[in-house]
Amino acid sequence: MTLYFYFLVFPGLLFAAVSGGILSWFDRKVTAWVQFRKGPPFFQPFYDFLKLLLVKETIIPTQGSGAVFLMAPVIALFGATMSAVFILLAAFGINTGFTGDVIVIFYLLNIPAISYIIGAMASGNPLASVGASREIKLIISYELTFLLVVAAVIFKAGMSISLYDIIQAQADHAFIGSLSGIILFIAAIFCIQAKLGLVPFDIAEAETEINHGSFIEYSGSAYAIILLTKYIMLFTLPAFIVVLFMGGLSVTGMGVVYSILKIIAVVLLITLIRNTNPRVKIKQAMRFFFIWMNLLVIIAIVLMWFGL
Amino acid sequence: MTGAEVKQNIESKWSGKISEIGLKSEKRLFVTISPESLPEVAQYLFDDLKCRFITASALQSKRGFEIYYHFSVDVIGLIINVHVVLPESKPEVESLANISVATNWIEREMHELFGIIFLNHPNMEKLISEGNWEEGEYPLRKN
Amino acid sequence: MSFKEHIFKKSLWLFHYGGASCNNCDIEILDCLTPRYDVERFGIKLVGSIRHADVLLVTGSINKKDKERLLEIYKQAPKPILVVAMGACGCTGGIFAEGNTFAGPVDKIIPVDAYIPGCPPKPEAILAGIVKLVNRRNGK
Amino acid sequence: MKKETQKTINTIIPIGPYHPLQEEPELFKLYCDGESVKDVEWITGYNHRGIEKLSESKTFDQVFFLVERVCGICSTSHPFAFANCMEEIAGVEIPDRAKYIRSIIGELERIHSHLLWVGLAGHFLGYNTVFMWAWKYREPVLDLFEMISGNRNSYAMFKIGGVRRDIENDKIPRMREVLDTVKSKTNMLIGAVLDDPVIHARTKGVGVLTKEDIIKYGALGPAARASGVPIDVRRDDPYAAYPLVDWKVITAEEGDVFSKAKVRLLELLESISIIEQCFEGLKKEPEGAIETIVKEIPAGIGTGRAEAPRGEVFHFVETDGSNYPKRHKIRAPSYMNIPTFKKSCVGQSISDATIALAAVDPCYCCTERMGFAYDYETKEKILNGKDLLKLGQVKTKAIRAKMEQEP
Repeated sequence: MTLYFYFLVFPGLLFAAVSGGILSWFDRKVTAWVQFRKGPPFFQPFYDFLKLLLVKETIIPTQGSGAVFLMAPVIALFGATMSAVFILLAAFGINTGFTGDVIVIFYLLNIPAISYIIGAMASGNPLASVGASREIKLIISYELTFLLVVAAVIFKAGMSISLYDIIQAQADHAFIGSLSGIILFIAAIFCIQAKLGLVPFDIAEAETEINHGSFIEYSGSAYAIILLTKYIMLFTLPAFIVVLFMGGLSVTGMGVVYSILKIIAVVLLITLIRNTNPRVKIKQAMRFFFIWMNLLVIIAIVLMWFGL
Repeated sequence: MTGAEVKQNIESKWSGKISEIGLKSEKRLFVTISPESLPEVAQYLFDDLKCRFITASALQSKRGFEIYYHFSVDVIGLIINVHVVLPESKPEVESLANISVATNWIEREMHELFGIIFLNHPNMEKLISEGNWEEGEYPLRKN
Repeated sequence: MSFKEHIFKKSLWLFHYGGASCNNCDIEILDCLTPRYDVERFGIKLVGSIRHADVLLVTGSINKKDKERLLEIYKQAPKPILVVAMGACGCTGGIFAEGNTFAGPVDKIIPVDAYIPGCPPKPEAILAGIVKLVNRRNGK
Repeated sequence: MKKETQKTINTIIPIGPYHPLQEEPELFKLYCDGESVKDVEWITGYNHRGIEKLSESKTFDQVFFLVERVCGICSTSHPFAFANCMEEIAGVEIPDRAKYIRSIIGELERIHSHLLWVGLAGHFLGYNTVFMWAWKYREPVLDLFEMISGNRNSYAMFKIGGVRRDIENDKIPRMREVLDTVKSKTNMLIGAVLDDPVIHARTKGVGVLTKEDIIKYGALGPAARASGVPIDVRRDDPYAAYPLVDWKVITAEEGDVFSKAKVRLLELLESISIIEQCFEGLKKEPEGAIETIVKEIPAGIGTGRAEAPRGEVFHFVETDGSNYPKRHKIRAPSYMNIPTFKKSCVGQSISDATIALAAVDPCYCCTERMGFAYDYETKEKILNGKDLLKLGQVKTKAIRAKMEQEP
């Protein structure tokens, strides 16, 4: 029974979705604040989600294949929840004894992006296929950097590939303290920015160019599930960064306040990046990741090798 | 060079073909020429006087279809209006689109609204009338 | 039913359909998003795809070529959809009513829920119109 | 499309007709090969209102209200050109105070139109903060318009022989104060926008128009000035108060989206200084002397033009002595600027094509008062405009039918 509890309620679907919603509200509020606006009310993300789920009808385009079109958001949701569970279990200090979970998490985090592509291709709308092709290019570009960052952290934590050990290794000093840790942190932030599809790298669903790119044909409950996946990802990815660099979260007394502050700090950073620069072209994004980010991570690894 | 000098040059160059020429004000020159000599005059205005093509206005009057081609000599702010009269029965004139791409669209528009035929126009395609009014209809005609 | 109404009221996503307009109304719609009027406080957002839309905001007089597109867009919108005819041109065709390509005001083409007159209607008028539209919902 | 090239051009990306990028209905068909645009087809007609035919059924006084609604953002340049044209036919000289008021309204509109464009350009690039800031600083200018003329956009200030309402001298301090805030904010915007490295990356070298292109296509306004062609009706064929005020024409050389933005932003500052000089002029003139009575309009032909925010607006009117124009031809600036898309968009990637389309600040409803379509070179059409549009949506009709059966 505790398995269902873990997956569906505590670190899983419900908890991640609610905290993701709150973070998404925080993100929109900060954006509005930066633009001298008042911003949406607190429950706005939940209103949007519920409205799409309950009130609106779903239209399945016949041009593409309906089944795959509807399955894609569900797979995305499944991937996001699974990654949320694994990350948060370790983050809250519950030793699951599952040693290789960093590798598993790394692949689970990819499932939402890939299922968006499948969904977009299945919708048969030319704009969606352009969005999907851009999403593929984006994945290729930031995936290598993300892999290098995770590898560097594993290397830093004494070659252990269990998230729990990584957190224990940071007990005395968090990885972000060291010089290489900071560089890795910066690279990780940009990877998250691309993975979440936020502005500098939101080319796939560039709202103004190919309106909502891959999600153009989604409506009603299908789009509600995608929105839910986005909320969960907005919570799990910063949590993953906090675990890798800032020594995980803790549920005891004062620790709770610290962990909340850590996650909010990461989300704030992402939002400010989102608001201070325009969208880059797909070519520039790929060059940015292939050359600059990989270079940065390699420098960090070399520094780490020297023990910095 | 002033408006009067431009009038002199044009008058001397095409004395035969000009039926009427007049400086309405320092910055407005009106020239009426025969339809056949239109491409030649336009070529001269584009190349020698470095005119910029503003637009062309077509209208229907008792004398038939009249077209004013407006050229602007920006340096001195002069507008040269080349005026051409086409008989109502056969409203045809040589197209200027081969000389300057700027005239391509205005001629297609005039064709659509007045039914004036522009000979060997590169792509005399349908205008917005595709959804708004039928082929043979010419909304701005006075009949 | 009232819970669904409440939810629908709190999160309206606008899709803007510009007919043959002088784009004064279109600019006023964008004005509503700017800091001074900021419709996001009411949970109202401008979306790019008709699939995500709740409110179809029609501006400008509809000419014959627009008519088919308007019907097409209206069919594609997921129900329930609210239609708002905006500006004098949207409501009655305004100054372009006698034009040779005018194809009738919006309510002759698709059922309209709310009218926002004015040329261009001030952003305050647009907000008032949407608030009235939303409050009237529970009547229907 | 030629048969053999159809294989290379596979995806047709219809941007529009109801695309959030533009606030007006235009259908751009970008024929692209992967991400790069091979050709642009531009189908319009959605905005056509037959204004020229309507104008023939209106008296000269009513034509001002019709002509004002040709385009919302440059809603004073059309009456400006029409007034110049009618005054040329009637041979009327308007009092200096009316000249100053006309120039003030014209320049205020240039300010709010350029600020609007800077905001929209930021929005197209995905840089929504610039959009929000630019439009936030544009609001006080619209408040000024409301104070002077009672409406935010269609001001109904113009009349044959002068202006309908006076700008009293006691309003001037309030206007000066608003203009100072706009000036400081514009300087901040210039700093924020023009020095931002990412904006440089997105706009430098994009949608380039060389000097020859501008002359070949007869392009106008800021788009021409950004490529080094210094044409400006206010200086070449001066009207209203522009000869009484000293100012300079801003030009740039590269002709890409970045220089178009630079020209527009610097023109903003130029407009502010023009308005301030007009304030001085207003103080000297007696209050109330804002029009000369025009008894009747003789038969004749007139050509009037004015410098709208997007370029030269041209009006041609033929009168037959009655109270109605016999023929009224309107040519908006975007009519000449839009064909340059062929040159500036082909070869770009899709995301560049959108910003290149927007860089010329095309105002479709200006162009559309008569409307035109530009077609691909070949004569024979594989699918005409309607079919192509239906292609994307025929599937949804089938679904609609299927959805209706199930309750």
